[in-house]
Amino acid sequence: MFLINCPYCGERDQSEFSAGGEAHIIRPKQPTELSDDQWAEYLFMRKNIKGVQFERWNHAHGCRKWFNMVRDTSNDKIHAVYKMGEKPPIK
Amino acid sequence: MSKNLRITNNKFIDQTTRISFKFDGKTLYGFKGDTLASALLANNIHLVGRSFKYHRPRGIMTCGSEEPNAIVQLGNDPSMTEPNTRATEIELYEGLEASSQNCWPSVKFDIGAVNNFFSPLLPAAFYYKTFMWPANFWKLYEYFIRKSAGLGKSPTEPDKDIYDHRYLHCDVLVVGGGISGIMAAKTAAKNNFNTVLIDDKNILGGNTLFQQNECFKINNSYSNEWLKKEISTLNLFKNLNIKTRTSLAAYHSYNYLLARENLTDHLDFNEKKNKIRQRLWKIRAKKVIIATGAIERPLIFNNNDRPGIILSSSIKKYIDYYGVKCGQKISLFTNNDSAYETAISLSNSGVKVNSLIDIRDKTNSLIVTQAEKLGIKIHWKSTVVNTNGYKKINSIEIMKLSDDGTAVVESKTKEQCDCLGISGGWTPRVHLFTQSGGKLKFRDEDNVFLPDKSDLDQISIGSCNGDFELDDVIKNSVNLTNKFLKVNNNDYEKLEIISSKEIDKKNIWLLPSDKPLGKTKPFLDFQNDSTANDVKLALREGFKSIEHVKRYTTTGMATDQGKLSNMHALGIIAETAGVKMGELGTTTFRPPYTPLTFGAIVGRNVGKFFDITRKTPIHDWHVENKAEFENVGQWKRAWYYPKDNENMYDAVQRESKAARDSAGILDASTLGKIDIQGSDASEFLNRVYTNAWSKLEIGKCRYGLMLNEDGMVYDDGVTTRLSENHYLMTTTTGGAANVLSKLEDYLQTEWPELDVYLTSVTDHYGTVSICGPNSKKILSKLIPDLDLSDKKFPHMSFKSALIDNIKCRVMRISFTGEHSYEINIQSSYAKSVWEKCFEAGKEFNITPYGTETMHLLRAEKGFIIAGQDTDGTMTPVDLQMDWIISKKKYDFIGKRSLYRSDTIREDRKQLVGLLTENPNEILEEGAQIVAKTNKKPIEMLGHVTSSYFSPNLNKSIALAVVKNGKKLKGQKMFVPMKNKTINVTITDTVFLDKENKRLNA
Amino acid sequence: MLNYNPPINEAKNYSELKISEIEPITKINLRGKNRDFITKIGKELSIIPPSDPNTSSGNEKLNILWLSPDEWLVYSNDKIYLNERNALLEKLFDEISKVQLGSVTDVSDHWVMINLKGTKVFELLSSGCPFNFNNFKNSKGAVTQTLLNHIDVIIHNKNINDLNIFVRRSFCEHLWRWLNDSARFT
Amino acid sequence: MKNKYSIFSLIKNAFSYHENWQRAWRDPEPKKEYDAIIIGGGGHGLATAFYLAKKHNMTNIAVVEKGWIGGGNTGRNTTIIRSNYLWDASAGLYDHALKIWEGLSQELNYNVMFSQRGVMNLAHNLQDVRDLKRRTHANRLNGIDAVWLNTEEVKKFCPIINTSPNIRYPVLGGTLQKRAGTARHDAVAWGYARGADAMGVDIIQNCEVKGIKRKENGVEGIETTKGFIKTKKIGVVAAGHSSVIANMVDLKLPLESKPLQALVSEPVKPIIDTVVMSNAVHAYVSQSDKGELVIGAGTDAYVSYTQRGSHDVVEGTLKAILELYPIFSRMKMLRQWGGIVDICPDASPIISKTHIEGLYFNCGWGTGGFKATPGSGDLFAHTIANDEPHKLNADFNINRFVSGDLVDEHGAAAVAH
Repeated sequence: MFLINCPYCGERDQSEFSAGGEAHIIRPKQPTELSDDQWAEYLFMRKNIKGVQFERWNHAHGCRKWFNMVRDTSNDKIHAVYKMGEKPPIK
Repeated sequence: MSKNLRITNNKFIDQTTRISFKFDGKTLYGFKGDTLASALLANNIHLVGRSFKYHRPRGIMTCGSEEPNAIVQLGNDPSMTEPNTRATEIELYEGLEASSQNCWPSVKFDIGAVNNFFSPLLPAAFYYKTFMWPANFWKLYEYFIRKSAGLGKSPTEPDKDIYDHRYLHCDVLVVGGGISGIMAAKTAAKNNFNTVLIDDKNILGGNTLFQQNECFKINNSYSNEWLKKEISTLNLFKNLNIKTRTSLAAYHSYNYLLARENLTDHLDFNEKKNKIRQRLWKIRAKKVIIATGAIERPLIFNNNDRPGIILSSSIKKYIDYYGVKCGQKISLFTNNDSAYETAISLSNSGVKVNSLIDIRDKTNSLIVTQAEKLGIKIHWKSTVVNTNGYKKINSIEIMKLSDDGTAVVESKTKEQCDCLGISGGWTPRVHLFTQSGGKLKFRDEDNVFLPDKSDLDQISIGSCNGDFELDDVIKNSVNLTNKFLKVNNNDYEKLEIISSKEIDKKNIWLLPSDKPLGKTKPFLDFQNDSTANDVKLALREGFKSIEHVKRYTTTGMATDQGKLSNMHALGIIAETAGVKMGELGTTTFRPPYTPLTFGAIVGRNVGKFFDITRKTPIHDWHVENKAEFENVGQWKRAWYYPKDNENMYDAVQRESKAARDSAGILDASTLGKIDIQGSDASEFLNRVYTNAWSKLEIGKCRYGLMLNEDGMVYDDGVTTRLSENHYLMTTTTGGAANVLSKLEDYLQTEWPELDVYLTSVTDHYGTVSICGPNSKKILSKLIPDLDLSDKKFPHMSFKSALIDNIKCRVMRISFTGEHSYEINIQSSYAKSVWEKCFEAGKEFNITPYGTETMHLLRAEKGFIIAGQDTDGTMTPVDLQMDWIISKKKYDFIGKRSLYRSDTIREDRKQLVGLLTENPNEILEEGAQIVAKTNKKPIEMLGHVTSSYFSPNLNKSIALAVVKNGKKLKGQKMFVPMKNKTINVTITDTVFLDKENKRLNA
Repeated sequence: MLNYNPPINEAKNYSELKISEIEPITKINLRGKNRDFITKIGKELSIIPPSDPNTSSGNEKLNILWLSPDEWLVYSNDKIYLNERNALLEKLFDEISKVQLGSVTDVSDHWVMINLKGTKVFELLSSGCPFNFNNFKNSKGAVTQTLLNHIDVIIHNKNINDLNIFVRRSFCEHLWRWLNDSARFT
Repeated sequence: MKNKYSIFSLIKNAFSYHENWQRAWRDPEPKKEYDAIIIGGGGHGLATAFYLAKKHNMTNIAVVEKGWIGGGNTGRNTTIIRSNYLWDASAGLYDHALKIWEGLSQELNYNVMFSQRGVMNLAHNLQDVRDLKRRTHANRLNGIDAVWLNTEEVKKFCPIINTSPNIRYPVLGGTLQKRAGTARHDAVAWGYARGADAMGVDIIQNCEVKGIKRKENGVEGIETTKGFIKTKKIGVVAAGHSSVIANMVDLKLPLESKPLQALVSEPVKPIIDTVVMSNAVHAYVSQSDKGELVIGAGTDAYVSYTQRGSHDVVEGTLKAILELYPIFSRMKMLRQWGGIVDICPDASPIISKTHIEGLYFNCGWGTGGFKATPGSGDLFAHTIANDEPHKLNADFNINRFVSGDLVDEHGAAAVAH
């Protein structure tokens, strides 16, 4: 069970959160302009990184805010959390 | 109790309180403070079980959680019996009943022992190589294999005990209450850390607790006396929480640990009642100090598994702590100094030590000299090559070792004994450390794996960190703890410590024998009966990885999870394969450290607390009126209201008819309700629904379909425009939470520019839905001053109203096709409003109906239920709801997906109506639909999603999805059932009132 | 007259622990982002909504609990009569929602308030709540949203060993039964 | 030629104290070049190699494995085998596998202990009933032996299930596939390895793939910890690590790798003689021939390659187990572990060519790949050998995520209304 530092509420047990997958996949502003391939890329294709990944989490049972997390998927170590719209603190 | 096996000058157990217990049906006696194992040994009972594969007689081998053999069935009540409990951990209580496992008819005469005779045919993994002929006989072979598998017996009735959970947050968690753990806990507590110290035994102190030996002294006292004083100071600290009988089960990442506290297992039956049996502590510690000690290793030689062969340190504990002699003529076999402590303890208690067989060359450490002084005979550079005695050891055979230790030389001598203590050195308990993700390093000089690197805030101290001698334990534990906690506790700085130092170290993983290996049985895993031969066979057959060998031979996979066997298996693999042990690595230690009761993991979340039950504010009325309930997600919804022994079918027919003929009333409180405010509310709805919202007039309602980004229907519901920038959205019952969370997601992440706020009001409102031609009259009785004319209050509109001065919102919307109203009122008044409606409707025979009737009524109208008529593969077009997709809107969730090459296909599965040729034949929901029945394989075109007998149309109706269904209207199809084929015709989805006349009736 | 049906309407006493459902009080959900919103609320309620996470503000009449950076729960200490509540709601709605400063929603019956009192309250909570109460315990006015026996709750540390727990109405009977079951072993 | 395993070989070897058993497979160094290389020495990869050699005469091939064969999900799953899938494409695929299972011990001369003890799927709400009945009807028409059981029949088939109507989610019925069952997971990997090795396939363990060398539109070979190995055809069967390999050639797959946990109890005498699965009350259980209850838990929602998951998942699963089998409360968890499963959005696998010539992927099996092992190997071998899919795996191509023509076994599961 992770101990997650919600950028708003502070450290909380993982059970209060829900995971939302890879971060920084921006919904295309003009979906109709995209080819089926490009749309599939947005919809389904994922890097699924083994290593440092940027991902979305929601403090679902707390403040209900979505935020981003930098986590190493090879050891589950959380390197940073940051608010939506903020730049990642780590490259 | 054999008097001569108990010494009386023992201070740890209460020899004044005699306890009676039963083993294998025989009444025996022990004392308060005994374990089942110590009491059995005191009764001269060694043989307690049979091994897994060969059914060899097995005895008590240890005194703790690493016990592989003394595994017994506890109790025989079908609900309270417990299989596979370790006799070495069971605290004796009055009336305890235990029995041997895996033997028939008895542990003394076990038919299964014939396997031992056939053992040459049963090498490791023999089962992969046989039982293949004839091919269909595996079922039969397996029947017999299964019968012989397993150890104890599962209970057959539900458990009556209660289990519980507790969360615990602390600064420092110390695991293990031996000497190093106690010093660490005291240091932490003294420095104001909120500290928890846990130990699996019923008393703190570990092995030092009974260490009364001249060779181990602190400040001129025996180490146990010094430690006792330390322990007595612990209760001074209010910030130190001590938990005994608490076993650390799992150490997960982020310093999340699970510990099982045993609260009643040691109590007698009367005291156990109505108490929590076990409590699982879910601990979140800022810092963790592991002080779990070490496990003594056995030695691997021919027939090293007979009852009476016991770990040397356990013999010491039995004599020093329990006052029990494991034998009258004890021999000891060792490769290190610790067996000498046992020899001295035995000698001091008046037990004859035949001799001590030491594989090392003569050594003269303090403790060895001490033992020699006591006149104990020592065979240096010797090994035991065989043991004799079937149900209990009666003699051993000793030979000299060659200089390189690979062979035995000279003549064999036989020595009578009734117990053999074995000591193969020590293995640090690094299990928790590795569970937490820590990496190990290997120390060559004494062949131990030690904690190395960890990402977590933790340390290991004491013998689990590889310090085996008293002075090292104290010095290093203190230093490590101080450094770890960033404190400077100098309490232990000036201790004068006497500690015997081991001078010589020697280890032989597989001791040589005078017989060829194939003729010997040197056991590694005592419970699973795997031998060194098995490991070597695996290597010969090409299984190289330690994990392969483990799985091929099952070494380390028994209920002790290899606590005694893993190191030797690794050693033998390394030796045989010619690789260094440090490079070989270990198998993964998986949680739990010792087997953990399912009940404890689940806690009180059983029975009525298995899952949350959600109830509507009108629930009690449904109960009072004998409703049957349907589970919808976590909600309890009234399903139907049987009258006078009606079955569901009859009740639903009656309810459905009443709703159309006069009036029906439904509790719709479970629908999700989301309050939407903000200047961009309309734009927001445009983006989340497929249809357009900007032009919806204030006071009007509109039905909306919500898609996933993949274009498939996700949810639906009616949304009402309450004012310019204020909407009330309804969702399906099951979709409510997901919809809100999805909408919040879009608002927060994709559209932060939108000025929109969402607030769930699902529970604030109770929703009473009345429908039928008389619903208007009923409502007018309830709210006389509300103008219900079609002009003032048309279909798909809403009004604020007062019922008895309480504000409510009335929507004129319909899911049944009838003239219908939904009254939303704050929950505390919902039941009262329901009752008022019921009262007002009495003259119209208002009939309460449940979800089943609601489903029937809407099916008559061809309205879909998301989740029943859709399954995550249906687009709005598939549902023949093209009209709801706005062509003007640039974008909405899922729009782009509707234009992919597969989603624009015209022959997708589409929602249609179905009528059976025989109007009385009701199709089964889920039944498949085909066009031809003769061609094989039969192509399935779709399936029935909803099906009912419509009392209002007096015929069976169904909704279905059918490939290219839109174009197949009027076509005949078949529904092939198991025993018959039903003829059907594809129709329009609307069966009743296609002109929607009833809405305004 | 319509009957008022409280969901629990009960109080239970245990040794050093009292669990009770509190009579109908007013609860209002507020959402808004900008400074004007905060100022307006402050003006209307004479209490400034707290901007620090996990805290509350209040006076003898009302409390405002922080729920998220743009969301607060207002609740009254005592029963407020319906007319008064409606007036308050209307006023807030007009001053906030209508002028697009944020949202104002009546959630009086969405949430049920259960009061826990006694020295054993935190022991009770620890049997089903992963939240770390070590600091919370000693900070009067602290607020947390977390899970209690898998149910979403808002917990307000009203006073020493005196907590108000808010739970959604449809869950409250289940939670109530669980709290009382837990109390047996606390 | 490999010596045949049988009771006679056991007796013969007993006389020489089992000193003379042959190696089950060689331990070769990689050759410079192979006709094809399979990345991933799990059951699927080894089966692919076996069928490439056996049915397509491709014997100059290698299986490269990062660790030890069968050490990934093959050795970590709960060994359930069934074919009662809803959609025609899935039913075709899994029943193809089931048919191979039925003769696999003989085909491999290795007892994989395929035990057709039946798999029962329980329904706990009305939508479950609809969905399971729908599946049963489809199965019947597809020639798959699944039947619907009412609650009494469920109880009769597995008496220890709590079928009381008073539990939170009562059992409303279930489906039973009698041909379904379990097999010994390790034996599957070892049997295929032994069989493939006998035909000349090189099984190279402790050999991690570090890169894929490209050549125009195709591939030239793989960079490994044991050096560069040349080949024109690469079949990737890396399960949870599929994306790691795909990322080497900048290929994105519709996969997320998540921890899936399982656990066993201590061994007890036979108490449950079938496999019971429940989706709504999430738990599935069987009992191994050793006596351990084998219990499958769920996946966590986040990507992780750590082979560990959250305790909450295990707790939730055991909670469900005790709801359905309250007699197990005093049983003890002996061991728990995790695997990494690669999950496709439609919960169906990918057995497919890619836009890169000579590069094939077999992945996305999610939580249910073990049951497909023989079929997956056979069809993937066909795809690699012929550079085009077999008709049974044609629907499981990567392009379905572009066109939208998913094989949605996910959506086919119940969505509460």
